[in-house]
Amino acid sequence: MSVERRVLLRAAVCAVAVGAFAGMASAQETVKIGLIVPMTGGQASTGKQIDNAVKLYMQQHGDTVAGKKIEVILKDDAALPDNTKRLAQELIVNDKVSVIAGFGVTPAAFAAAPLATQAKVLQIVMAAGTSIITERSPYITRTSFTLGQSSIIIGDWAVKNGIKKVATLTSDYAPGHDALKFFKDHFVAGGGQIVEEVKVPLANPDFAPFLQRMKDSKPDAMFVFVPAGQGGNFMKQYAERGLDKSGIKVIGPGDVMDDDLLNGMGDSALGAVTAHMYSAAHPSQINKDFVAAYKKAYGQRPGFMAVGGYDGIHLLYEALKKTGGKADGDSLIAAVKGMAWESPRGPISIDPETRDIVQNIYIREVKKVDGELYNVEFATFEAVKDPGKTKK
Amino acid sequence: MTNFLTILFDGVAYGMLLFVLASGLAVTLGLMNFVNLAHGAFAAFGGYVCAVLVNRSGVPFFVALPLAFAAAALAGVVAERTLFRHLYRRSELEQVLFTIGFVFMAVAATDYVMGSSQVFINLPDVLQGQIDLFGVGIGRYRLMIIVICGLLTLAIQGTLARTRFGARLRAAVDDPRVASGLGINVPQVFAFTFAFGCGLAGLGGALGAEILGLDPYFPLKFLIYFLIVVTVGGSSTITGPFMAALVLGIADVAGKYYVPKLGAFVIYALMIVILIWRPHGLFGRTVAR
Amino acid sequence: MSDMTTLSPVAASTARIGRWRWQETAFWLLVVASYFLFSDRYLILTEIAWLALFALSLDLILGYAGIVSLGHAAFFGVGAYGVGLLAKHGIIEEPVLALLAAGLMAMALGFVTSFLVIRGTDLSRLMVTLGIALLLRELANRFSDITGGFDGLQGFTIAPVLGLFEFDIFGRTGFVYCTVVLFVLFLAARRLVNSPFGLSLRAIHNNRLRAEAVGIPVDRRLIAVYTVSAFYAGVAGALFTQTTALASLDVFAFERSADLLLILVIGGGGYLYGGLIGAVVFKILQEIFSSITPQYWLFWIGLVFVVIVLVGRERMRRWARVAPDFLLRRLGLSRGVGGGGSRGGEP
Amino acid sequence: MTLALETIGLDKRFGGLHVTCDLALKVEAGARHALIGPNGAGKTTVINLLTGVLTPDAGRILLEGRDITALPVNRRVRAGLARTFQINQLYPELTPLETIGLAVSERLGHGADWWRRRGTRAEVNDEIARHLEHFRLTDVCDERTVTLPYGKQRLLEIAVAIACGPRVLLLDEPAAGVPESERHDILAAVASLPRDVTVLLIEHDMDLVFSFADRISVLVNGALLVEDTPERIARDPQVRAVYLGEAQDA
Amino acid sequence: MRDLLVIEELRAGYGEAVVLPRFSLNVAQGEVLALLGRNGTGKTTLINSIVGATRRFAGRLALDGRDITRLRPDQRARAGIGWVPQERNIFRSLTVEENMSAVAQPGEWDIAKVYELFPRLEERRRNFGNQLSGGEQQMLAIGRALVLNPKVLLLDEPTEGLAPIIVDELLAALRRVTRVGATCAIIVEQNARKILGLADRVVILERGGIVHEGPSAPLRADPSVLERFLGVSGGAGTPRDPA
Repeated sequence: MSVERRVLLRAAVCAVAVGAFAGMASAQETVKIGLIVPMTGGQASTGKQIDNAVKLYMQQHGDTVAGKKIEVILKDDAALPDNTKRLAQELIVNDKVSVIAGFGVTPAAFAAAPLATQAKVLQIVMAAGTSIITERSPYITRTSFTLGQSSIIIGDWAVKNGIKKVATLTSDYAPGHDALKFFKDHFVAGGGQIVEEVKVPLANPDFAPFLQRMKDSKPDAMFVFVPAGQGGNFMKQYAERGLDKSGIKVIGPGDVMDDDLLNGMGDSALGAVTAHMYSAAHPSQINKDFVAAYKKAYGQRPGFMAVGGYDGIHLLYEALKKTGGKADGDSLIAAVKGMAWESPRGPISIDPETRDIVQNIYIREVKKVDGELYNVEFATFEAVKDPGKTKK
Repeated sequence: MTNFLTILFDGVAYGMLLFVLASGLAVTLGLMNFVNLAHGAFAAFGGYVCAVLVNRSGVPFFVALPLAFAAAALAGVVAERTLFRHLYRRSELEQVLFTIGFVFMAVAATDYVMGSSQVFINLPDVLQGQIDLFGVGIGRYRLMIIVICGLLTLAIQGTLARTRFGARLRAAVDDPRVASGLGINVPQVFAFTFAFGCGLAGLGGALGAEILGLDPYFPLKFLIYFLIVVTVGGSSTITGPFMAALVLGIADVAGKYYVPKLGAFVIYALMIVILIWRPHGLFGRTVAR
Repeated sequence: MSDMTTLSPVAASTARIGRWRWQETAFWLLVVASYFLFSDRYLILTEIAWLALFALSLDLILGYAGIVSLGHAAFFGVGAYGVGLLAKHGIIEEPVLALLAAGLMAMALGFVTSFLVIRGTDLSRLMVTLGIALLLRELANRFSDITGGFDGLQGFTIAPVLGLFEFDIFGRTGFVYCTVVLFVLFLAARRLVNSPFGLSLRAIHNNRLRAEAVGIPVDRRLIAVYTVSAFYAGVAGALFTQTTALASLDVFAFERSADLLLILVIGGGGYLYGGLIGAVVFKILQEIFSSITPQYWLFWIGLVFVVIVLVGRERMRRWARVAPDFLLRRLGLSRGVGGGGSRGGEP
Repeated sequence: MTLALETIGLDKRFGGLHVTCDLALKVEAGARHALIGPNGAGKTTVINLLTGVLTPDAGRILLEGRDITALPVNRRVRAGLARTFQINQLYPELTPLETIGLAVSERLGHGADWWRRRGTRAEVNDEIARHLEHFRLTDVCDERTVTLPYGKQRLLEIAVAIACGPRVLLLDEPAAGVPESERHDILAAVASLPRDVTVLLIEHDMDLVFSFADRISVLVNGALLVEDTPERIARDPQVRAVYLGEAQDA
Repeated sequence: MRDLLVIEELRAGYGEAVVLPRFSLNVAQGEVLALLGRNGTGKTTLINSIVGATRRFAGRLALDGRDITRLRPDQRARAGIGWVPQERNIFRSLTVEENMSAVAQPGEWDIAKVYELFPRLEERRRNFGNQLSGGEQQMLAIGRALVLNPKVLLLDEPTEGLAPIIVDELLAALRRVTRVGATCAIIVEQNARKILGLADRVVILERGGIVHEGPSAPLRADPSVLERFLGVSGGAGTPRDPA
């Protein structure tokens, strides 16, 4: 391919001219929030739930708090950490945001952490669930959950409820390893036995061979963690293989039973027991309102990602109220510590020590309510801290 | 033994599904020398049509399947006549750029229209669960896939082998210059074949939603698998991709079952080894006569 | 010089080989100017710089030698993890040395895999290269105790360049560093393609049969350039890690290789600047569209690809000849070349 | 007389098709040797076997007494065996200057130089200039080959082969497809090939064959029918039978 | 008799190469034309140009009064051009019968009639193209062109690879074909003697141009013309180029 070199300069001029975009002038009275979430790619639904929830919250509560106008700048990182880092850096340096929030996956949260430290900017993690994220910067707080929180609870619950033999099926990546580790710790310590352990590649179209292994090992229950998007697929194939009929219960952290996919899974999901911090069926008024408003706005049931976003923006609003509108990282992080409130998921607070979330973990079972599938809560473990930190 | 048979059964079903999804690509790539990376978009289209018909309009699943085929085939015709037709003479890299652009647009448009969450198709009860046959667990849905895809394969083979159209198509592939000189309208034959391939993809998308999942990124997520099937099989026949899909399906499932630790490596490693051994694919034609 | 006796056409022609054209000078002056003009966009400029180097690497094998690859991210990834691991374990901390070391690692991989790639058809090359990259990704995921697995490589910092220049939050050091590396390697590549070796690559690409029939050892040349290209890709990966202080599995991703191919197709291969221009266009389009619509930018960038192909390169080239002049006239000379484009939005 | 090129028992089959049967071809050094035969006689296969594109099933090929049967294409060229193609095999995007330069620098062992700018070796430049001059390509030396008139391309095809510095040159239908107006140049170029280079000409054009060759081999069905001087070939009843279908009459 | 095929000032070749600089020829209804010439003189190019498989730079073609210059090859075939390619080009993944049924058009010739002509083909009707011997391939190529029921039959070296007895049979069949209906044939041959008996007229090509044209009868009596143009010696009709 030969291109006339004469074009070089002109092409370059074109490119530069098109690329000449300038940062916007920042007004004094606004507090800017950089919301960096995956809006495209495999994790897009995470980003969309968070974005929806943030928008919903701001509709409900206005865009002014403590005399400051709140402005959210949405950026898509497609769950690629280098994108996250660049976007965060540009938001901080050019757009002068006071808060960076979002972070769909752990590497993305990691990538932004040093920037939060360096620029002294509050970082609110609304989705990513690896335990050590909050230790990466003193300016990080989290409004989602850690996999440890739900995994140890389901481990304890399994032991107490007569489940002796468990086969595990977890995605072969860090969150999956986390879930497995915490579950095993508590389940085996309580006398349970792991009869089969399978790690599923992340990009895996067909669960058949892994499910067959599960079936062959004849456990009382299978512990499952797959990333939120794959839960539906998994349950479909679980039923297809007749595992539901052979009495192998699905237990696990709640990711696999994400509310936004639950209804599509069909009746095979009935009876699955998971531990999680949120269910759309959580029987509180505040949640009913939240679900109703969310459904009205987006025609969809909110999942746990949405709640993470909803609480994240709420936390910021409350913190700003407390600081009287001061939006520097130090003031905000100080205000955040120990903050407690009633969220749609139930009572939650921010651990003053770790800045991580402390919340109730509910044991839920999938049941049919008014013709729709819901995770119906039947047991509550109160004020669970992230076991990744308490252990140390 | 029964375990092995179950795994074999699963592998065959998976392979068959891959074949139906990829066969259209084999057609465009092998017969028409057109690098259609947008193939998966037609599969996703068929899948979504089926999902909407079944879930929202209450059309029975078995009625929706042929409709998915028809819709994707129609979309294929439209796309071929309006867009792809102009690209047959372009360089392969330009075809890549164009069809990837097309996929991007399809993905974003699907996201806009259908949302980014996964979509499931409500299946009739007959297709759910497993039947036990002499201790071999047979999934009903997978059985249906094998039956449908098997019948389709026979139908394709039959069409190719027994009909005048099939003969014309094979003639056009064997030697387009002479076929044309003997009165066969080669572009028309190819266009029809293209549409048929898209229809197959659409049907595959509808059938595969249950096992592979269906979301806006479907065309990109499974592009690699389509390409693997076609390259490993060799793109000049239809038997090649069929055998390759079966081999890969069985190898993938068996690999993941028997050595789960190496599960993810099996399909890639197999592909590399086969392609180094036979660069034109298992059943490809070699250049030298 | 005795051979330049008269102004014979041959002498005149050979004297022109590798001579700098003013357009090239202008291009690089613009690169320098961008340092001053877009001081708030160093980060994306940095990204463009290493992406351009990465694309340059693909250009060497695709644009010159005609070897397609859908797995170039393999070398990028090796470079990226290479630098990260060297820094993490304190083996080589100085970035420039680490850069070289990581490039050499990728080069070694390139040499080994070149034997799998030089034979076969375009399609099988695409798939074999892709397969290699995907296998490496799985390996990196599997050996998570070394690589950090899905979470990415953790706990390393990048030392100041030459012990003097710290990587800053504005990305200034990163940008200058990447641009200098890009320029140096560009010069080397320029030298390479203007050498007899470079010409023989073009010959192989043009007509392999003829190339063999004049005695060119085709396979050896292809192995050599594939290895060099791997070095370039490795260095690009290393720059990525050094400027972002990140290395995660997605460095091996299929999307990275695919994007790279698109970039080169957009810019056009075989004249060295194609990858550079492609990288600029691709990144800027992505940036513009994703800042307008973070959800659906994919649609618009897809549309651009479709239009590019439908309109055709020839016609675009004609437009490209007219458009900048038109733009310059509209903006008036006083604004200079870097004035806000129609889509950029005025400050 | 020494032999420049010799094949001993050369044999090639494609599946059931026996395309070259026990071929013993002898080309004397400095000869102007033509290889003719009706369509399908297997001439192209012979060229492909000689140049290494195809591997024979049996037999040996000797170039100036040296066994080159096992050498790959490019090594045969360096051993001194160059060829032109029946259908031009040129580099569409390269100029004649570059095309010839490639062959010259490869022969002089500079082809792999990667750090030296092209055109900085006087010896290479001089030789390129000489070839361009000789084949009347100097005035188009900087134009892309694809834009050249067909006759010029044909000249370049021959020039490239000569630039490889062959001891033996295989000319495969050098005048094929050249329009009448440009034919003269080609014939002149062929006639003025250096005398010390042995030439094996494969040609249908009997004018060219008989004006050029001092020795003719006739190939029929993959085997050598007869080899002799042009005069005797012209009178040979076997050959006439092959070309005129006189078998029954004769 | 009226001209069935008219070629006017045709300039054609491949890519940049012009093989037929300026070619005109008429073939009348019922006529059998023998096209002779040594290798590489443009015979096959002429056939391919009538079929539409070459690059046409200029000129015009008409078939039975209809201008076919701008028709695609497949349209020309349906308009009445029956082609027996030089390399036979049997579709190798089609059976013998399919090779014909895939292209057949209604008319006087059908597959059954071809089987009458070549009983050997009927024996092998279920065999695939790549399993046939050279002679069988040649028969099939001819049969395949016949079932197109063409107005002009173009045969590019049809006797090559056929046993003498088959050649006689074939030539007899061709004679029959061309005598009935609005049909004519152009037969390219290297082996001139074989078809002199069949052809009405002979055209000899040299470098893409006609160097001899005339009825075949005189040539049968006096082969010296053939010798001059087709023989194995230099100095044919045109002056020798200065070399």
